[in-house]
Amino acid sequence: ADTLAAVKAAGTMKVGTETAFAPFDFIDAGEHVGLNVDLFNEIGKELGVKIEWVTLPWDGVFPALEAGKFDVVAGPATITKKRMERYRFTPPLAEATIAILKKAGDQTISKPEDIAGKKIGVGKATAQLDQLKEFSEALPTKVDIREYPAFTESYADLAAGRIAGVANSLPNIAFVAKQREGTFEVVLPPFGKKSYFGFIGLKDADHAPLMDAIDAAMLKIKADGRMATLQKKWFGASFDTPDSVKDPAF
Amino acid sequence: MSVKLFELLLQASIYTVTISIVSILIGFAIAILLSGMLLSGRGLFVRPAQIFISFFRGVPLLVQLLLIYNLLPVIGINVPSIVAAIIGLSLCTAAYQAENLRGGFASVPRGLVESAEMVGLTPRQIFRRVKVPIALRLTFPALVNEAILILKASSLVSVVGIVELTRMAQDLAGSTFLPLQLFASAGLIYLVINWLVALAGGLIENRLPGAPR
Amino acid sequence: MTFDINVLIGQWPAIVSGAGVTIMIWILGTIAAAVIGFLMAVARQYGGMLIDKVLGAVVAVLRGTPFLIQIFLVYYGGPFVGLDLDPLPAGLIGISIYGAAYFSEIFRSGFLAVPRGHIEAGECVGLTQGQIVRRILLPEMTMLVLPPSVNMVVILMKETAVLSIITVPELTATLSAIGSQQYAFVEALSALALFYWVLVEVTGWLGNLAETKLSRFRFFNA
Amino acid sequence: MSVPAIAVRNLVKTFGETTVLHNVDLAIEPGQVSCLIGPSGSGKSTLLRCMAFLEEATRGTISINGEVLGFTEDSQGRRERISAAANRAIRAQIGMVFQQFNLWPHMTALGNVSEALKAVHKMSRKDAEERAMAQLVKVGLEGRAGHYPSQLSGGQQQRVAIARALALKPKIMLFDEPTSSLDPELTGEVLNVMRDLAAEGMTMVVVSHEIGFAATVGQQIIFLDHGKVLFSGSPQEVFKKPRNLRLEQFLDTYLDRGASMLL
Amino acid sequence: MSVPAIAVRNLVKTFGETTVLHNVDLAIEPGQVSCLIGPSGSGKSTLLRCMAFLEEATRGTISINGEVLGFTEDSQGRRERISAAANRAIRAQIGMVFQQFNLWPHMTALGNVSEALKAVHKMSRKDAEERAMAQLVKVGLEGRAGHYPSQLSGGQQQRVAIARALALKPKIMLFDEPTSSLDPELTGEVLNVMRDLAAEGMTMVVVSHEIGFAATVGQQIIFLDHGKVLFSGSPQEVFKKPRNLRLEQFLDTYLDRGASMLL
Ligand SMILES: Nc1ncnc2c1ncn2[C@@H]1O[C@H](COP(=O)(O)OP(=O)(O)OP(=O)(O)O)[C@@H](O)[C@H]1O
Ligand SMILES: Nc1ncnc2c1ncn2[C@@H]1O[C@H](COP(=O)(O)OP(=O)(O)OP(=O)(O)O)[C@@H](O)[C@H]1O
Ligand SMILES: [Mg+2]
Ligand SMILES: [Mg+2]
Repeated sequence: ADTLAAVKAAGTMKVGTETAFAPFDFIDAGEHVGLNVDLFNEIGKELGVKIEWVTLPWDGVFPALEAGKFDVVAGPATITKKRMERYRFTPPLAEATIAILKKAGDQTISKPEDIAGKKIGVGKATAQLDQLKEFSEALPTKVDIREYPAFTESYADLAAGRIAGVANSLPNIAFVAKQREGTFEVVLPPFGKKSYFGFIGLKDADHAPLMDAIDAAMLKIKADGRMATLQKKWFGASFDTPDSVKDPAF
Repeated sequence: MSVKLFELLLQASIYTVTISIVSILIGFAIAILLSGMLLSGRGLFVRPAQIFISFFRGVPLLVQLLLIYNLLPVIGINVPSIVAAIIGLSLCTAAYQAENLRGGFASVPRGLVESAEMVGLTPRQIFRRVKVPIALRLTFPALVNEAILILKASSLVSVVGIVELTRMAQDLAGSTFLPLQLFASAGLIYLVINWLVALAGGLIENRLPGAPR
Repeated sequence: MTFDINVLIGQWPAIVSGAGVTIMIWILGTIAAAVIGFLMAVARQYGGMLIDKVLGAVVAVLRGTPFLIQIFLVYYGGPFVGLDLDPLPAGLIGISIYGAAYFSEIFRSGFLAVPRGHIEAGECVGLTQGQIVRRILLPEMTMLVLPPSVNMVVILMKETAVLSIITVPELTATLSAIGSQQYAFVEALSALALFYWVLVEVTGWLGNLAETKLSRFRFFNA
Repeated sequence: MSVPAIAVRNLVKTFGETTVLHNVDLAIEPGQVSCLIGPSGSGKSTLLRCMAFLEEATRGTISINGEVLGFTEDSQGRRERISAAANRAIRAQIGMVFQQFNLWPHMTALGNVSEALKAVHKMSRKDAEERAMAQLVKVGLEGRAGHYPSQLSGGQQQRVAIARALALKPKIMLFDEPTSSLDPELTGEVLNVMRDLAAEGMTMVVVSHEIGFAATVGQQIIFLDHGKVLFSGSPQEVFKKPRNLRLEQFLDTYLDRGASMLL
Repeated sequence: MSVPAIAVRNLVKTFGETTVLHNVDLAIEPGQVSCLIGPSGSGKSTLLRCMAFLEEATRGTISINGEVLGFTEDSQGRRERISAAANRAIRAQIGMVFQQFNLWPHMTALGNVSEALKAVHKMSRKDAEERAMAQLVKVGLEGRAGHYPSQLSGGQQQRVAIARALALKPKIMLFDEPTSSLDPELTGEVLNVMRDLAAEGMTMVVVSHEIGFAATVGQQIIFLDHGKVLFSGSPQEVFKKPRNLRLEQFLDTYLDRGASMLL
């Protein structure tokens, strides 16, 4: 069945996500807020439907997507080659290029290359891990890479002093540093190849019209400047993102 | 950490408590049935009960929940999150409680069953009126234990979209980046809930009439 | 629904190593938990009021809070109070202590179920307290504590999955990493379920075997 | 001759290798008090339990008022099990008082006595409790109706057990060592209750070490030794002129022990 | 006068609010058989258990052959606990047979009797089992050595319990109703065993409801009522001319019951 038709008929589009991915999706004072919430509201307006959120831990998101519990996944996720084999990505909504978060006042790291030989945390099985590995190869002494099940734990270990920094996408760590000013600090500039965040949907024929419609809506939102406004609101700066990613760097 | 965050945790813990309590009660009813099947001595009843216990004790609860939540819709039953959570927890705790009860039934003094046979009670009446109350008395501490385990295991129902205590702590840690404070607070709330459960268990246990010698 | 088993087959070395870590932590942790739990039960029984109260409070905290939260606080909070453990030892110690709290309660209920008179008979023929514990209490409570102990062994096995949060490379961490790298969540979870289910079946089978072998410790009430 | 209340025919009971009852043949006459005596381990409890079909005999049959209980056996020794419902119906004529009382710990004295009236006889709660209370009054326990077994003394528990059995108005009562753990004063109380029953014409089989009771109340004495019935007859035959050497020897030790100070 | 085998001095025992033993003073003479009689709940078992330090007395002392067991007490009433090892050494002189037998259910009859020989006396398995077997033969249970308690009749269990205590060759034996589950014949046998022991100079304290037994075997009769020693003296004094009203009353119920057929 055509999912787009079903969504329009129902008047609501269900969006699945995890609410522990600030600043895209998070809980602030008990409310689900973030870039995704604002952006999907705009997409909903374009499609003429209301948005209904389903929040799950990341483990449960994809089985539920396949089971039809919702129509699309917000997330977002870094667009990678392997992931594109299984799922369909929307146009990018933010840059995912990697940068370093360090402890506030740490004089030993002032530019990305300073992490050579140091212990750096990164999320296990993430696109950021691949980027960090590639960057590390190019340094005189390799980075001592520590993998964490989720970034929350790597930030905890950075605070505890077990590691010297965390490598993650710039939008995420910029938010962390803002939240815990005086504890953490971002090391600029970002490094490595450019990569981008996209929303995720199913590749099958049933979902193609819906995904096409979302793509079109997002490009429209980007073209008329609403996207840049939202990026400013949540990241403090806007990004220059391509209209689509056909051949990701990783 | 602000008072607001603690309030959010407390609100989330309402899910933890209600889902757990409902599941434990439903699970108990199923467990009685299962242990009765196990003890019936008839293959027709014993095998299915064994398979049930093997599955629900063997497969991680997380996977059970995902199956109930995501597979039932495939065969046309669309279960809301809260129902999926309660079904999952109930079936899982039923498997564990059935094993506990089996031990309790095996410990009912044989003479008490014989005296029931002598006054003419049917096997079913003996089960309901003699064995169940005595086995319950014998296994009550184990049942309270199971209740505490389920209260803690209920954190897994977040996988079907319910933001209970642990999930709320994780979500809040994901935006405030204060995981130690949030987890310590969540731990404290669990401790208080479980302490109350143990306290209530102790009170009920003392009210249960007559322990067998 | 997408289901591509090759995703997993390609990663078999990582999976085998994850399974190995899980089994190692599970077995060592369970043995340590049972031994520590037994000693705690003995200490509570014979160590006097104060030890009983203190250990009772420790057990209440360990049983009253989720393992996930305990291990997170100890591992990530530890360095702030000068306790800096590596993931593997932290995980092993964590499982052992968490399990010990439960085992101590199982053994304690076992002790209480042994009729006082049997202990007194031992005292009267001059057995020492150690001999009474070893030769009378332990064998007499065997059948009573066996089923809850098997339950506990199963529960501890599943708790090892929590150790992924402190970066222990056990099977759940390994498989969910494979899952999220390639977005093959269904495959990863299926493999995980199958693995734990097999381990639980083996445990249950060993438990039944033990019940049969030890059935001479099953006493029929007159 | 009338149909015996209990007819034991050629009964054999083995536990694994050990044979505990050897081809026991017995007829318990209705309306009489029969006492089962014999040394420890001779099989008294086992025989009583077989009579109530709490123990499955290995061979032989038990009939209650002419109806076969448990297993039928044909001339070739083929045994066939009787349906559970039929067994329950036959067993309804028998009441048993256990050595350990076996009261249900989760019910009060009144609950213990009224339970079967409600569950088996389908009496209303009110009627059942009225009848149970009447029975408790009979054994002098009206003041303890609301007590749980753990709150009753040994003698009181014993009397509740008797009341529980009697409330069902059985035709036959079986007692297994009803006084072994009671002190002389309590023993007296229990024996009085039994004497009253005997006077009302109840058929009773009593396993007892209390030879005094056997002598005064028993109308038939059955002496069991090593799983065999060595003697069965009236108290006069037993105590005045025992003609069985083994029985004589058994009784001698008793007279030896107790008589000297009483005489 | 010689040192008493057991000296009980001013013993008080309370459970919570209830005082069960009131200032009991007693001297058990070595090589004699002393019988403790009294109604149910009078404190007989409690007194015996205090003598074996299975129960901690609230006040007062117990001495075994002149050595204080459990707690010393000075003139100000300050009590001090004696070391566990010292208590064990003193207690090694005492053997006890419990009312409930307290056999270990996971060991055979032979295992129950040989356990302490192996564990305490460090005898080899073979020697221990030989001596245990000899003891089982003495109580007539050679054929049941391999049985577990659940496979033994009541009387057989009781005899295993006696054998277990005797195998350690204690100087003093405490019996709590040793014959309650025995038939008259076996009671006689057990009595003979006890007579032999007495002849060998064993000191014995026997709690018994069997007044006949007390009368014929006891050399000292102690009558306990409501936790007080109301009478202590020779059997002749007790049974021929009891001068204590309560004692007379207690004995009456017994005579009532058993005498009719013996006379
Ligand atoms: N489950 C069993 N397995 C093996 N032997 C058994 C079992 N139950 C009873 N026996 C044996 O059967 C015999 C008869 O036992 P029973 O209990 O009938 O004796 P009894 O006459 O009632 O003795 P007592 O007066 O001591 O109660 C005993 O020798 C006992 O050892
Ligand atoms: N743990 C206890 N708590 C409270 N009261 C107790 C306890 N143990 C015994 N008693 C009471 O102490 C009194 C004496 O008990 P004991 O067992 O010594 O009596 P006994 O003379 O041996 O009686 P019997 O002949 O019935 O065995 C009884 O009234 C009993 O209820
Ligand atoms: Mg018997
Ligand atoms: Mg007593």
